[in-house]
Amino acid sequence: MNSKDLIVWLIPFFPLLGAILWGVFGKYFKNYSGYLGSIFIIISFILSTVIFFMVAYGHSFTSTLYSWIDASYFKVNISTTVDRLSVIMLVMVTGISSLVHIYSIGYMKDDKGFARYFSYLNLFVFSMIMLIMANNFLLLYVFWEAVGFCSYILIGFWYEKKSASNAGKKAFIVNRIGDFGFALGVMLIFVNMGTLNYSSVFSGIHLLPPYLITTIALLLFAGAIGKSAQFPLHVWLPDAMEGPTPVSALIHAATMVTAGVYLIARCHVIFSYSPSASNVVLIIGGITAFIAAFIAMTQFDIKRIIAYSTLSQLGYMFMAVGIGSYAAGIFHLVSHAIFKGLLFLTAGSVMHGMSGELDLRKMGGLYSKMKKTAITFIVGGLALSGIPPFSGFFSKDAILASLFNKGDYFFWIIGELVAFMTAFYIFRLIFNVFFGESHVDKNLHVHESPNVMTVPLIILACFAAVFGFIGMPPFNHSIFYSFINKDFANSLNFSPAVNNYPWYLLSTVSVIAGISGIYTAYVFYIKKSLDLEMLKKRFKAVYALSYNKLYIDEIYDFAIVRPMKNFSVFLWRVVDSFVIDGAVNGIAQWISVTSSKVRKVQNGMLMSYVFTLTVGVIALLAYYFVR
Amino acid sequence: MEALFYIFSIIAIFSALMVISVKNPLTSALYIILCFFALAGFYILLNMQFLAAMQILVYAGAIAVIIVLAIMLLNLAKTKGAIKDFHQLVIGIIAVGLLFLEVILYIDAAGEKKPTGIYTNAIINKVGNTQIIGEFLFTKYVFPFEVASILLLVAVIGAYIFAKK
Amino acid sequence: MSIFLKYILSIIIFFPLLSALILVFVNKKAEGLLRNLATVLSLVEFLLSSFLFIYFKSNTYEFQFVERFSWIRAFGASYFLGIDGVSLFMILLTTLMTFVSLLSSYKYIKDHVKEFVILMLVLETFMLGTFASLDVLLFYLFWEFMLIPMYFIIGMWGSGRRIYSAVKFVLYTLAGSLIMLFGLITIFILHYNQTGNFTFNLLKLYNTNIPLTLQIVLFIAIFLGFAVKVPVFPFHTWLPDAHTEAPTAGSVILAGVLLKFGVYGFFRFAIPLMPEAALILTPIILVLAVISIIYGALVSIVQKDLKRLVAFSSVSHMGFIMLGLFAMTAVSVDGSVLQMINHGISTGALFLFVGMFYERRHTRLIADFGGLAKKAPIFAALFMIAVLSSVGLPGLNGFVGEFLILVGSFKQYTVFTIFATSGIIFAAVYLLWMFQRVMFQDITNQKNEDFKDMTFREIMTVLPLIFLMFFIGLYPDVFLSRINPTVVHFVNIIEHNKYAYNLIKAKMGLFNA
Amino acid sequence: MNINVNDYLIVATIIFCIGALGVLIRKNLITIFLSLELMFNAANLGFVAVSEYLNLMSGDIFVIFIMVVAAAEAAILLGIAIAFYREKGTIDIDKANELKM
Amino acid sequence: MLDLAQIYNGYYLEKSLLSVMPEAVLIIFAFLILLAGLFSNFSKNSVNSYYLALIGITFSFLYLFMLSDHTIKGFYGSIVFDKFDVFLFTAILLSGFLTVLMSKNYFDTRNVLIPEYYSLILFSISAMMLLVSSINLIMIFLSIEFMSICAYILTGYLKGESRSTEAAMKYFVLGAFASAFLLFGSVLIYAATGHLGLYNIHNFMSQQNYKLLYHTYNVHTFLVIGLILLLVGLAFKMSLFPFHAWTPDSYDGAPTPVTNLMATGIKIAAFGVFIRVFTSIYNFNVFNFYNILWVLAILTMTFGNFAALLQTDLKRLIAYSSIAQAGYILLGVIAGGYYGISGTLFYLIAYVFMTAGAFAIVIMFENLNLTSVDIKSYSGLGYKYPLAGAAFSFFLLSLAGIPVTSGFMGKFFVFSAAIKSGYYWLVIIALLNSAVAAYYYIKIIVKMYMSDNNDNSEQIKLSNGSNNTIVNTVNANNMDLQTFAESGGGKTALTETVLLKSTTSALIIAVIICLIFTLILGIFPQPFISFASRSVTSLWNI
Repeated sequence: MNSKDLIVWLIPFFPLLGAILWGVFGKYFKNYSGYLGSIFIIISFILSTVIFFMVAYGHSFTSTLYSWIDASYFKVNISTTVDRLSVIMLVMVTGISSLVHIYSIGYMKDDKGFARYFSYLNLFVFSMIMLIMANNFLLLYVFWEAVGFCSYILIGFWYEKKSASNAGKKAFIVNRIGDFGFALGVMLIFVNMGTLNYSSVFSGIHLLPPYLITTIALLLFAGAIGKSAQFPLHVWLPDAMEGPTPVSALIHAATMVTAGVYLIARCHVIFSYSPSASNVVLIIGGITAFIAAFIAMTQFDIKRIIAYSTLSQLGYMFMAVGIGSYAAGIFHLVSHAIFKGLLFLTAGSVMHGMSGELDLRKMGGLYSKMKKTAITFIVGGLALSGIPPFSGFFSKDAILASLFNKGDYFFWIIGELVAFMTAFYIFRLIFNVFFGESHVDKNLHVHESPNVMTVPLIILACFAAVFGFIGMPPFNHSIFYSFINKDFANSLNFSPAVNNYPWYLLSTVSVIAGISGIYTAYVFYIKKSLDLEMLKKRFKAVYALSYNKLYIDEIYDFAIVRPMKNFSVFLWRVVDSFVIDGAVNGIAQWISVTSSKVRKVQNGMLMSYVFTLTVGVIALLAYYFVR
Repeated sequence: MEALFYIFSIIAIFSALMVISVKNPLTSALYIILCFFALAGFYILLNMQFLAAMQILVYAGAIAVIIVLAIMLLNLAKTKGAIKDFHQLVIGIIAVGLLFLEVILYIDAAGEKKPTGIYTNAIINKVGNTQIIGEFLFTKYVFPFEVASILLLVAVIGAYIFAKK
Repeated sequence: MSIFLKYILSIIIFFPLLSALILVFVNKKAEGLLRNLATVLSLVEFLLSSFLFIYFKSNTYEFQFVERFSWIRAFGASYFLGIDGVSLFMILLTTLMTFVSLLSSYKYIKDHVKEFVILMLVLETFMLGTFASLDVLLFYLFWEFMLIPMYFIIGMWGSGRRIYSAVKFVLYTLAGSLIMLFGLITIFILHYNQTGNFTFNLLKLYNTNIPLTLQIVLFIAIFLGFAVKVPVFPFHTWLPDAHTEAPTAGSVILAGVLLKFGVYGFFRFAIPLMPEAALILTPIILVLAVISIIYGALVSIVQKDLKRLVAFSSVSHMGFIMLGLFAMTAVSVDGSVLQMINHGISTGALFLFVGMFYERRHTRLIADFGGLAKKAPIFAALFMIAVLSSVGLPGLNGFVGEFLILVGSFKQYTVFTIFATSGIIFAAVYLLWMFQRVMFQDITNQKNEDFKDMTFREIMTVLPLIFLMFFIGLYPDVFLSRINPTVVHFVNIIEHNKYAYNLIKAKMGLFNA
Repeated sequence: MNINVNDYLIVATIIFCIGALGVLIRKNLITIFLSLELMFNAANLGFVAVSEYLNLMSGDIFVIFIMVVAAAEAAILLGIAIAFYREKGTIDIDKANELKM
Repeated sequence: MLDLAQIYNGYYLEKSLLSVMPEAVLIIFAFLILLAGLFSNFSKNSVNSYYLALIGITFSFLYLFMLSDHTIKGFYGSIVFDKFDVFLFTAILLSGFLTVLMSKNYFDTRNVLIPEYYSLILFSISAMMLLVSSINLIMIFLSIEFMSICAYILTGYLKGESRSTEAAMKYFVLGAFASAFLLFGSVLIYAATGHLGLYNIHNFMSQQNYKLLYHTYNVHTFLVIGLILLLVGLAFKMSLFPFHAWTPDSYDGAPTPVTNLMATGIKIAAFGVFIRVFTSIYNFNVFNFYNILWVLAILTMTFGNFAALLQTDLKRLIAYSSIAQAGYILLGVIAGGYYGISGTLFYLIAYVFMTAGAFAIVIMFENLNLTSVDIKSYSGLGYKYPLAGAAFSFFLLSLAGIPVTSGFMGKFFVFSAAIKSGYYWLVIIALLNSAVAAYYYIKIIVKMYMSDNNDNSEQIKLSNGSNNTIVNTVNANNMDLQTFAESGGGKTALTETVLLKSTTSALIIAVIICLIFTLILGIFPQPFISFASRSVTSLWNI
């Protein structure tokens, strides 16, 4: 094992070590687990940075730990490949994780399950790192599920709350539905390619018939839908906000949910051979972006609003990768990770200050009380709204530009529309929380969070402010794109956001959309020059639709969950107990009834015995004569 | 000869029917002695005088007397209602009728004497059937004979055990 | 040492019986001594069996540690033992599970301790014998007698409708076994008719030529015997009852070892003896397997009793194993065998936990629990690992087996595999839902307030299993490398017969579509 | 008309069947025994007739043994009847129905 | 004329005597017992006669083994001593030996023993042996009657117990009725063939020219009717289905040791003679007897099992189960051939041990309760008497045909023989039957081990309430036991030691013998199979 391999394996090792230590010996570590855990992750982050530069100035490389499964012709190794795509992800994941860890020390300070929390969190980081570094589909699948599991335990971290444990379970199961497709996709790859290694699969995929490629791509995408909470499997993500807020920031905004985008970027070869599958990705992305934004506009729970926003932004990313603009998708992924992480953490900070209050109707005017939080929040909000020069502007604009460029005007329009709605709902949130009159409970002592929480916020805010410049237009020549595009160069319909249209015109449209969104929010919530209630009444149906999240949960409950339960009860009560068991018991019953009849032959009367005997003789003789 | 055969047949069958139909067991016992006599007649017809004598001695003399003794001993002569109810009778007659038909139907071919053995009437009469039977009993059938003797002994023990209070 | 190795199988098989004999002479009142002695002896047995693992040559499919003595000349039956990669692990599983279940019953079994430990050890002998026999008659002898100790264990220490369950268990499996006996005898006679020799040597019986129609009839007969044991869908009805009412140790042994006999029987007997019939009937069996998977899972969802839930989940899991076996590719069969081990470990562990619930609260109704994680964190953590192993979470054992089964079956039986794969969703549904209702949420029932966490002994009971869950999940190669040669050989036999089967198929015009 | 063995066998069969009928319809133990004796005697008749017609002796010897057995059985019957009567006060076999099912 | 020179040849007679030595020894000892009864006082005598009986059986064994290599046809074709006999004699003597062992305790407890009992047992054993070695219809009839008369007496042996007398009466009437059929069948066979010796009949039929007699009378019909009626007579003793009616009642009413003798010894003898007759006469294609037997076997085992299913009286249950077992045994006979007959023989000897073992335990418990043999009274017994309970379970499992026991090996042997002869369906039905049968055997085990053992009080009430004469006749020794049981109330008053005290070592020895042999026959049956196979070889030389 050379030093490169060692570094590569040390990156996941530290979080794993942390997970085991806090998990098994948490009692003894108690308070140290937070600091030590953060240090472990920071070490991983440093190592990731080292690897980043090694790859940036060298080559991608593969490193194998041991042979995992070797069942006749099915062979899978535990091995990693580090290339440009993965190092970006690595640095991003470990970086944000470090900040979230540090933040969590403050946020979770008084929680009983402090060590347990860090154990879970470290485990998650480990799984996420491995997911990114895996060099074959099975390993990817393994850690795909593993992050899902971590998400499950973290969402249900406060398991005493029924809603939390429900949400965790829901997340896991919905993810499993996606994974079901993913698993089938992996199997389909294996049975057709005979291998699961990325390099072999990607180099040989074009030999398969197109319909198979499309099937594989769609099945993989099913996994992505589940993990990245795209329509129609998006229902778990809003509920996942039951978990601790740093978890939401890390898992449900920055890292895990973007794994779907990562997957498609990783499998861009497969998708590039299947235009129809790519189209499906695009459409799903568009739908999700739109409906999530639509729902977010009327919600009152600040975390949920941000969660829907995450959905919506993920929709953007999928639109990007759907049209083959992988670089743009990844760029948005990273910048989104930063500002959305920031938004969640600030929301957490608000909660922290408000003793866990989440309803924005009970807030207002907090700006004066928690300045650091408010400013960082607004930075995040601006980034989300795509206001230059914040990072969101550059990344979102790259996507919109490539949509326009590709000729998908319909989706471009949706994109712009969503940009407007995004700006509206996030500033609706900001105005309601930080400005305007206060609806805060008088007894509540609102306070700014401790430094251990605000420092990560500030760091993130800085990044959110300046990160975009590495992907500045003209896109192809920016640092980020020239770095990443080397990995995507061999994909078929590679469509970097080329500027054969003046980019600043398009950007202007987006900026206008963003600003008008902010203005609308301002009009509604600060100036109050429009009567909200009247609007609500006029568009009652639309409002109800948005408010009730398009009734999707209800539809699922009605169309899937309940029929399944009823069917299960039917199977148990009717098929199992009545038919099958009944048949068995029925036979026993029949035998016993027959037995009680047969016994009567032996009635104790000698006469009838003689008679029986005689009848026997007659029967035997009769057989001879009748024969 | 033929006439005797028919006479004996009629007596035997009639007395047999009486045995099973009269109410009083004592009467039954008397009828069965009559039947035994008829059978003894058959044996004489069949040139087996020794057996005929045995029939009278053993059956009519010993067995029937034992039965009569039993009836007297138990004071059973008064026992009434010997035949079971009508259904039983009908069922029994049907069953036995079937049995009878099944056996009898195929004893139909008119046969004639087709001897396979050496003990013709002439020889038997020459040696005397008692002597021949005696010789057989103590030579070829000596073992069954011994067994039969033990059997009788056992029967005696049995009767003793049962009858003992 | 060489003598020891030469007769190691016999030693392993009969050591528990010997232990039981020793225990017969221990005073009935000395319950502690009985328990400790039995547990230690079963541990020794496990260590003995680990010699098999150590000295097992992993690169051959040939039977190893073969012992052969003439037994009943009249039937050509011999005392013929030998193991290959599959039986090796079944034996190890048996010795381990017996040890674990003895260790688990310190508290659960309160009366008639002596009878209990003796029965357990006797049962172990017969289970081991079944796995190691290469003689059909010997196999059947071990196979059927196994029912009896199990029957006593369910009937004497069970709960609720224990007698009903015990009797149902015995009669049901007995009926299946007897029909199977018919099949085995017929093959034995056919072999005699063909060669003029009576023999029960399995390896010789493999060469029997059975006419196709008869083969199908016999296969169905033998199928019934094994399918009841597995159990495959319509023959499963004994299982929930038996599992539910049995004492913990009984459930552990039932789930951990006894269910494996069905699959093992197919692997060792039914399929190699009648490959053509097996191939012809494969679609039907696969349908049943898939129904088992989904049916078991769906019914599990709505169970109210913990044990019954786990029992039905067994039906589902065993469906996977059947699917893998009858897909008959090297990978899927590898997966099946591995999954047999996995299922033994995971479901065994689940039953252990359910037993601990029962010991603490004397109820198994899910509704009676809730919020236990707060009171018993170690319990919750270990239980969760077991649950996840059963769910098939990657990194734990269940995943490897299930995935191998699915990936192996995928190509040939795509539709079946897709349906089967959906089983992994349901597994998550019913197990996690159960876990949530038991461990999470708030404590609603006051009785749960003083719910005790696991004791040291209890942790020791499940620890080997938990360790194995991780070990197999992370490094299954130790197992697969030993299983694989055997499985490849098995598949080659079938492949060889596929040719014959195709010829027959062409001739008969079967499955023209 | 010549009398041959068939005629004797027919008579024997008739007596045999009458005996069987007696066992079937009577409930007095003594009468039943008498019916049984009839059946035995029917066999005797058959043996003697067949012996005579085939010029054999073994049938005749058989008859002697049957007589011995009949005598023995009579003795046993006597004992049983007495014991039975002692317990039930009757020899009606219908009263013997303690053992059933 | 007679060949007197041959008859008076001393050597011939001596050889003839040799052929019946085992029986002769038994009969001599039976006489000795009777004589001993004359010259000694009552109470001692029962002990003496008990030992005399055991010694007699042992001597008989010795003679048997001394003669075991010989094949002697004695007394002009009345009797034969061959390897087939050796096997069945062994089985019968074992059955008798076990019966004697069981008897002592049983009758001691009831205090009703008179010395003739053991002599009757010896007589009946010798009668069974004679029956097996008979090769002549006269001898068959005589031995059957000899055996039956002994059995009638033994059945009605429990004086003052109406059940016993009733059983004897029923057995007597039915037995005589069946014998009449047997006799009439013999007449018809005699009429058809002109022979009474099995060997002669066999020759006659195998000449294929018996149609020569056709113009005399319808030989074929005579033969078939005769054979059917003969079959009825034998089937009665084997207790095949429509001729089974005596079995449950007389088993139930008889003293339990006698029941054991009837269930084992008589059954062996009946099957022995049936095999002899069947292999010599029936396997000619005069008529498809296999079809009849086929149906009889199915009816017998099905009836036996179904009737036993809801039975609560243990003795009756075993009686019905023995009917079912007869069905299985018949399967071996139907399968026929070398393999089938050796299977049958093996099954028979296995059957002796498991049935005798079961009865020995029944006697043990019966002595204890002095009441009924109702299954209800067995609840919880498995815990109170672990060893006895375990042994009983083992015998029941053997009867059910669970492996490791002789019952399994026997069934396996018989069934494989039947499959070999192509009776697939028959075997399947038999297998399903044994699955049904398992239920009622298991039911007893359930009662012993799995039901609450708190209904002890009820049990004792039962024993007090019944106006059973036995209860009144218990001797002082057993009164202790009785009061002990009463004082115990609902608790576990009776311990294993009490059971042992109330049981003579003889009973325990019987159980142990049965246990060992059941196990050996189940695990290492080879010597017994060889024994059975060797004995079959002599069968074709009748």
